[in-house]
Amino acid sequence: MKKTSETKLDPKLLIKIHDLMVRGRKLEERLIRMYKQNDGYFWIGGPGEEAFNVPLGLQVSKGTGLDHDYLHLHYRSSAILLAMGIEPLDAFRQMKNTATDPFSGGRNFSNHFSVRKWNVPPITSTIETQYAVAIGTGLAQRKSRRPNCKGITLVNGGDAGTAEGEFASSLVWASRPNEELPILLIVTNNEWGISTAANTQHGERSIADRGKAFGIKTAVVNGNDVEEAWEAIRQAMEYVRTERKPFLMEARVSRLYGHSSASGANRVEGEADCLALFETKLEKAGVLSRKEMDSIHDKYEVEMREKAAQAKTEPMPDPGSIYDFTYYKQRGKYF
Amino acid sequence: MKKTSETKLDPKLLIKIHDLMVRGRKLEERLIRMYKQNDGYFWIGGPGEEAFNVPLGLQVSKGTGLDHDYLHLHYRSSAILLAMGIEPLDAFRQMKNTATDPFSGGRNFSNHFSVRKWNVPPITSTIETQYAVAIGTGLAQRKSRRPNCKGITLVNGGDAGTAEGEFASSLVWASRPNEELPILLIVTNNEWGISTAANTQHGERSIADRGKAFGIKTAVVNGNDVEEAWEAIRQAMEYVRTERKPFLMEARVSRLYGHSSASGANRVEGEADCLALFETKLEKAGVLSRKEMDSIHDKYEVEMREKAAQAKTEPMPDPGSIYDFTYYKQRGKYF
Amino acid sequence: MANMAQAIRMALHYGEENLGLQEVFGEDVGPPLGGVFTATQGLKTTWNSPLDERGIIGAATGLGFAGVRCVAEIQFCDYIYNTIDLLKIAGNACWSSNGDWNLPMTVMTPVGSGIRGSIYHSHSFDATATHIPGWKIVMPSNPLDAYGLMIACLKDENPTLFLKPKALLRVKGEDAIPGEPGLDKDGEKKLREMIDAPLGDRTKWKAQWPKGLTDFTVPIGKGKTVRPGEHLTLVSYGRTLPLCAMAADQLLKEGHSVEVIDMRTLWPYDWDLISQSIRKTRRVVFVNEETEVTNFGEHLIRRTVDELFYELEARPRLLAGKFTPGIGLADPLEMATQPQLQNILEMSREVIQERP
Amino acid sequence: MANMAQAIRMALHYGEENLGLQEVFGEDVGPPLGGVFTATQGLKTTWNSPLDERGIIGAATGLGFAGVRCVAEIQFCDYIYNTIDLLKIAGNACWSSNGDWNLPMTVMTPVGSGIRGSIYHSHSFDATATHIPGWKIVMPSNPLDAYGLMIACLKDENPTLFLKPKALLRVKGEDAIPGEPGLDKDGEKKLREMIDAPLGDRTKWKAQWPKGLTDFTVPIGKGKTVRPGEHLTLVSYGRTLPLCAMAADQLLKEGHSVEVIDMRTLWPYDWDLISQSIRKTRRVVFVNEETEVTNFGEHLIRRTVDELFYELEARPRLLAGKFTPGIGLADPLEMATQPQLQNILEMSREVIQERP
Ligand SMILES: Cc1ncc(C[n+]2csc(CCOP(=O)(O)OP(=O)(O)O)c2C)c(N)n1
Ligand SMILES: Cc1ncc(C[n+]2csc(CCOP(=O)(O)OP(=O)(O)O)c2C)c(N)n1
Ligand SMILES: [Mg+2]
Ligand SMILES: [Mg+2]
Repeated sequence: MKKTSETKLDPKLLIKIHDLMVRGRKLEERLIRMYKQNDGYFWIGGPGEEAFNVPLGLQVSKGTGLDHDYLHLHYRSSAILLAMGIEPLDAFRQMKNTATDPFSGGRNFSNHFSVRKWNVPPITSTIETQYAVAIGTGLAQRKSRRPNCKGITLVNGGDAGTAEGEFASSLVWASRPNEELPILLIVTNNEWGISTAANTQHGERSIADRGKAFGIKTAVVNGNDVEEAWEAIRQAMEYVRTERKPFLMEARVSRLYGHSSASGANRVEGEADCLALFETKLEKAGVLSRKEMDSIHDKYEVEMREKAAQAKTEPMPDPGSIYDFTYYKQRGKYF
Repeated sequence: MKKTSETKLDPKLLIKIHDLMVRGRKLEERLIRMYKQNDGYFWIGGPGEEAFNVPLGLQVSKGTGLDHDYLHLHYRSSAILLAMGIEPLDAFRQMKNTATDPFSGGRNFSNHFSVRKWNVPPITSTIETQYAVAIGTGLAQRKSRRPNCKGITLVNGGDAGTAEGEFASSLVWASRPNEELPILLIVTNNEWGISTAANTQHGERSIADRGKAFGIKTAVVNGNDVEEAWEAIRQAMEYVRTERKPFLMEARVSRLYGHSSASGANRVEGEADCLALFETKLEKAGVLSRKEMDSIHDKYEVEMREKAAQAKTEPMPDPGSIYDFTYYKQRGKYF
Repeated sequence: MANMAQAIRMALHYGEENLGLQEVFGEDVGPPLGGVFTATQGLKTTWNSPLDERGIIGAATGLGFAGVRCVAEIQFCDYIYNTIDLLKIAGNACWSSNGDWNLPMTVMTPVGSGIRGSIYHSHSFDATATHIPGWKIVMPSNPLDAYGLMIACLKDENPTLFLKPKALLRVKGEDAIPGEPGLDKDGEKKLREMIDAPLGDRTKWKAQWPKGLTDFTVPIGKGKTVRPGEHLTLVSYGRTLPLCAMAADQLLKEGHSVEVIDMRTLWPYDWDLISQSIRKTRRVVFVNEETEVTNFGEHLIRRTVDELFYELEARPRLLAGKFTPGIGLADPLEMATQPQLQNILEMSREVIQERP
Repeated sequence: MANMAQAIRMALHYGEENLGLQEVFGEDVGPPLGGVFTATQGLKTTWNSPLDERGIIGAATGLGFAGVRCVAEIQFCDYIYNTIDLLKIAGNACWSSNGDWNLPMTVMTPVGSGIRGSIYHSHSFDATATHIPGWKIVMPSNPLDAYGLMIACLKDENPTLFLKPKALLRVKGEDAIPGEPGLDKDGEKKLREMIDAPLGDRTKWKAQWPKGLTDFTVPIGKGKTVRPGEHLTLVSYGRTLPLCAMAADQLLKEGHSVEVIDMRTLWPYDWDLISQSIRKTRRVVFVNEETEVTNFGEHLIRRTVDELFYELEARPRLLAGKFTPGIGLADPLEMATQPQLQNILEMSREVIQERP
């Protein structure tokens, strides 16, 4: 296998990305299936964002503490975390809200991850608040205080959410003179906020433009194109990591199964499917054959079916645990 | 008297503006004096903004209801309201928090006006919330709902306050496609937020730039220059009034007595004084002589002294009135 | 019978036609969705706002100042908690201008548990709301009251807050809303066809509003006795109200006569009704699903103690949501956190049987 | 003796040197002002933030996640009301991750009336704060406690909220802070010269911190009996605490022995101390200056009634701020709205004399 003119990245990497994209898609589709089979109360997730999210997850400096990256994510980020190495079984546990769910112990919605060992604070459903919180890890890593810090802060969220004040706050705080913050601000623009079309709400030419007044570097990226996304993320991360300054990236992505289970979680017509596009490209470039790819699909179909089945057998949380961890290490009713 | 090459506006108008500027300055200085003489608990106000605020107040379409302008003001707006016609005595009443204070009945700080008959909702101390509220009167006057509406919405506030989310909200809401709002968004930039210098906080080249991403027309104006301010306001108002679209204007102004009485309310060295600048210009252009201007100063000095003295004689609010007007027209304890 | 979402919709329609309602807006409030709980489908003046709660409350306030009557929605009350300063400002507009301004505006928002909403879609707002002066706050427990309370809000000259118990929005009423088309299954089907947006393409759909809708108003400040009784008073509102009524029915079979009061208005509330009942039964439990510390029910207990202490034969009690940072998603967690029928029965029995 | 602002400053300095405190920030918190109440003058790690309370709370939360210990200030608690959602999120971080994350962060903010702050600089925050699970909330009434409680906050592994009673910030203490230089007038002057920023140009000024400052800690969750008594318990905190103590002294002269408890921590609070006192005196008044409806004192009354009903000899009472949309500026308005010494005396006498 060799790098062809059709592709820019190393074929090994392309295969790895493809593998993760398929696995990520199967994971989401299984979560949806679980919801539809009454094995969970609610689904929301990121099918359609794999071409952007897998390259992102693979390029994160993963670890604990300030010299690694902090990730303030929203509810469409499963492919990022899968690329970083979470176990699909754990995602199913959260969907089934079992006591074994390592992200929230059966307390939170599916795709609301929390991974302390990788600097991923709990995902909150509250739109855009993560952009305010990201300021804080950005401050912790800023050049004026920690000149040799190697980690950066990443935050992502949707297009509609940029109407909230926290998005503006993140631009203001990230660009203070001599106190710039090393944050990669990401907006995944799928042109919808639930049922509301972006073109009825946004007077901006592009959301990324909002960074310009602050002197923040910006880019608009086709999030359906793996290689474009990889390269854009690579450059932006490098800029943030070395310059210790903010970067605002808008990624145009698809919302393949609608907003959430509240709108049915059915496959939507007419949205570009980044996985299909990538597979066409890989096949054309001779990186993978249809047959090879089919067998990858099959493999992960089985994996997800089996792991979801396992999650279903696990115990529910104990009602006596409701007060646990209101405070650190505290258990039981404390007042 | 004739229009000279030194001045662009009609001398009659210049004289009127000068008269109001002096009167406004004397009003603020008397308020400060009252504070210092223990005839009030707190002073905050707008000395130094007269060259911008008087032209603004004179050009407002004053009246009640949607076909007149709504004004969402902050605590440095006395000269706007003086130009519109408020009585200095009433400002002294509020400083002295008498029962006769028509703006708040002795309940609110000085320079926290409220004039329903002129579409001026109560001024709140909470920085920037007026930009959120302005969205509402802007909506009421928008073209898509009221094509023949003649009124527009004005809102003003300081530079530091633009870091709050409501400032961004006002840009977002004012620029929705086909639902643009007829709002003149004003930022009076005095380069300070209390003790905090603007250059430590703002990554923006200019605050007005923040409108550009939204396709909002913008201007940066020398708010210390009466004629420049008059013309800029005139053009912006005309644009908003006829096009029914937002306009973002940043006015560079001075803070002549510091932030408030909390920082002493003493005259600050080194800030340009728009009144002095204007008087030099008027004298040079032969519009008014120093002597004429001195007598105007004297006249208003006397006016303010007398009116402040009167306010001091008036009764305090009745403690039994604390529940009054929790609801419209309600009096006394209601629960 | 209409369900509560339909009732609200009909009241808003009546408001558009007869009470000067001109703007109904919020996130996903307009077409095509008509609200995440369908409460604004088919209306004439709805539109989708930016995803910005602070903008929404500010916009409603400004519309109120402009004299343009509006209903603004916050999609879930969990998302209203970044606007408390603005709600305080709306609540003080009349007072701080010493009566010069008034502010007619209505905010509505779904509250409470019961749909497995987990940490960010299950919280309540009554504790925080009742702590903000200047608002009138209502919360229906059935479609008819929902209709009548919304009409009352639309007529009021002050800021009004309409809390929608989300667990009850799809529940049908027992009492007919004047004007709704027939109260049997056929009537229900007809109503659905008339005013529920169809699945699929909605671009051409228009609601057919029932013709005979009326001015039926539930006055703000008036509660309602929904079960008469002698031995205990249960005071509640919203989701837990029907549970209290069920508990009363069950307890009656056990020989306990329990009076149930639906507050309907949380502020300013019907203290006459509540206090007269407590004077009679001498025992009271306040039930709501808000987190229990600094809870509105604690205010009601304080007032009870203040005014009726020496008439009580048992401790006045509160049954409310547990003081946890969220309501856990898993069934055992939600059940253990939020008051359920069983808890109401148990506490009722305890209070009835309590002897000093 | 140090005043409370100086005490806080010294505790923060101690924290910077010994407890890993790395970021002290907020509006006008850094040089030249060092806080609108001077509580952060001369410190090493202070800086001025943008004028954005939501950013400030978000920043503090992120710093907590990063393990960087911070104290974030909201300039007046009146301006914290747009951040309640963020405070809820900080409060649920540990719980919603089922114990994985913890969040060491401290927010401090001046609260309450007493400086003629009018509508937007006089409100309190204890009602809203105690309704948010996951936080520990403290409020000193004197400089020594302010020092010790701040040290406790800086050591805690959870979100802590430090409420500063603004009327007491310039009041000197009666008890020495270990390490402060001399407790007479001379010592006070010396302390001022050492750690109060001078008038005029401050660019060259550096604080001279007392050398002997210690780890003196007031444990979170521990109240204090500041006056022992037999006939009535007054429970309070913050601005009204010294008034309660003065009332007790006055009442003693009238022959009434009144116990006064300073809660110091609002959540989780010292119920042992409070309940033991009420068991003894059988009469209690809770005093605070927050608006009175859905007030934290009502929670305390609920708990009192729940656990001690049959031991009470008089109604448990609340004395709090009147339920008005603001605190009016004029003297007669503030006096009539907020609890004053006279009101405490009157209610105390009433409760002591109350007979069924
Ligand atoms: C503060 C807040 N307001 C409202 C909601 C309800 N809500 C959940 S997702 C959503 C739309 C988000 O759209 P966008 O930001 O574009 O992200 P997307 O879901 O499209 O990825 C809304 C309104 C919420 N979760 N939080
Ligand atoms: C929401 C809010 N936060 C903080 C304050 C305290 N405060 C009053 S004025 C001010 C500075 C405002 O600066 P700027 O917006 O530039 O207006 P200026 O006073 O300079 O005209 C601050 C922080 C407030 N009033 N409201
Ligand atoms: Mg979107
Ligand atoms: Mg300024």
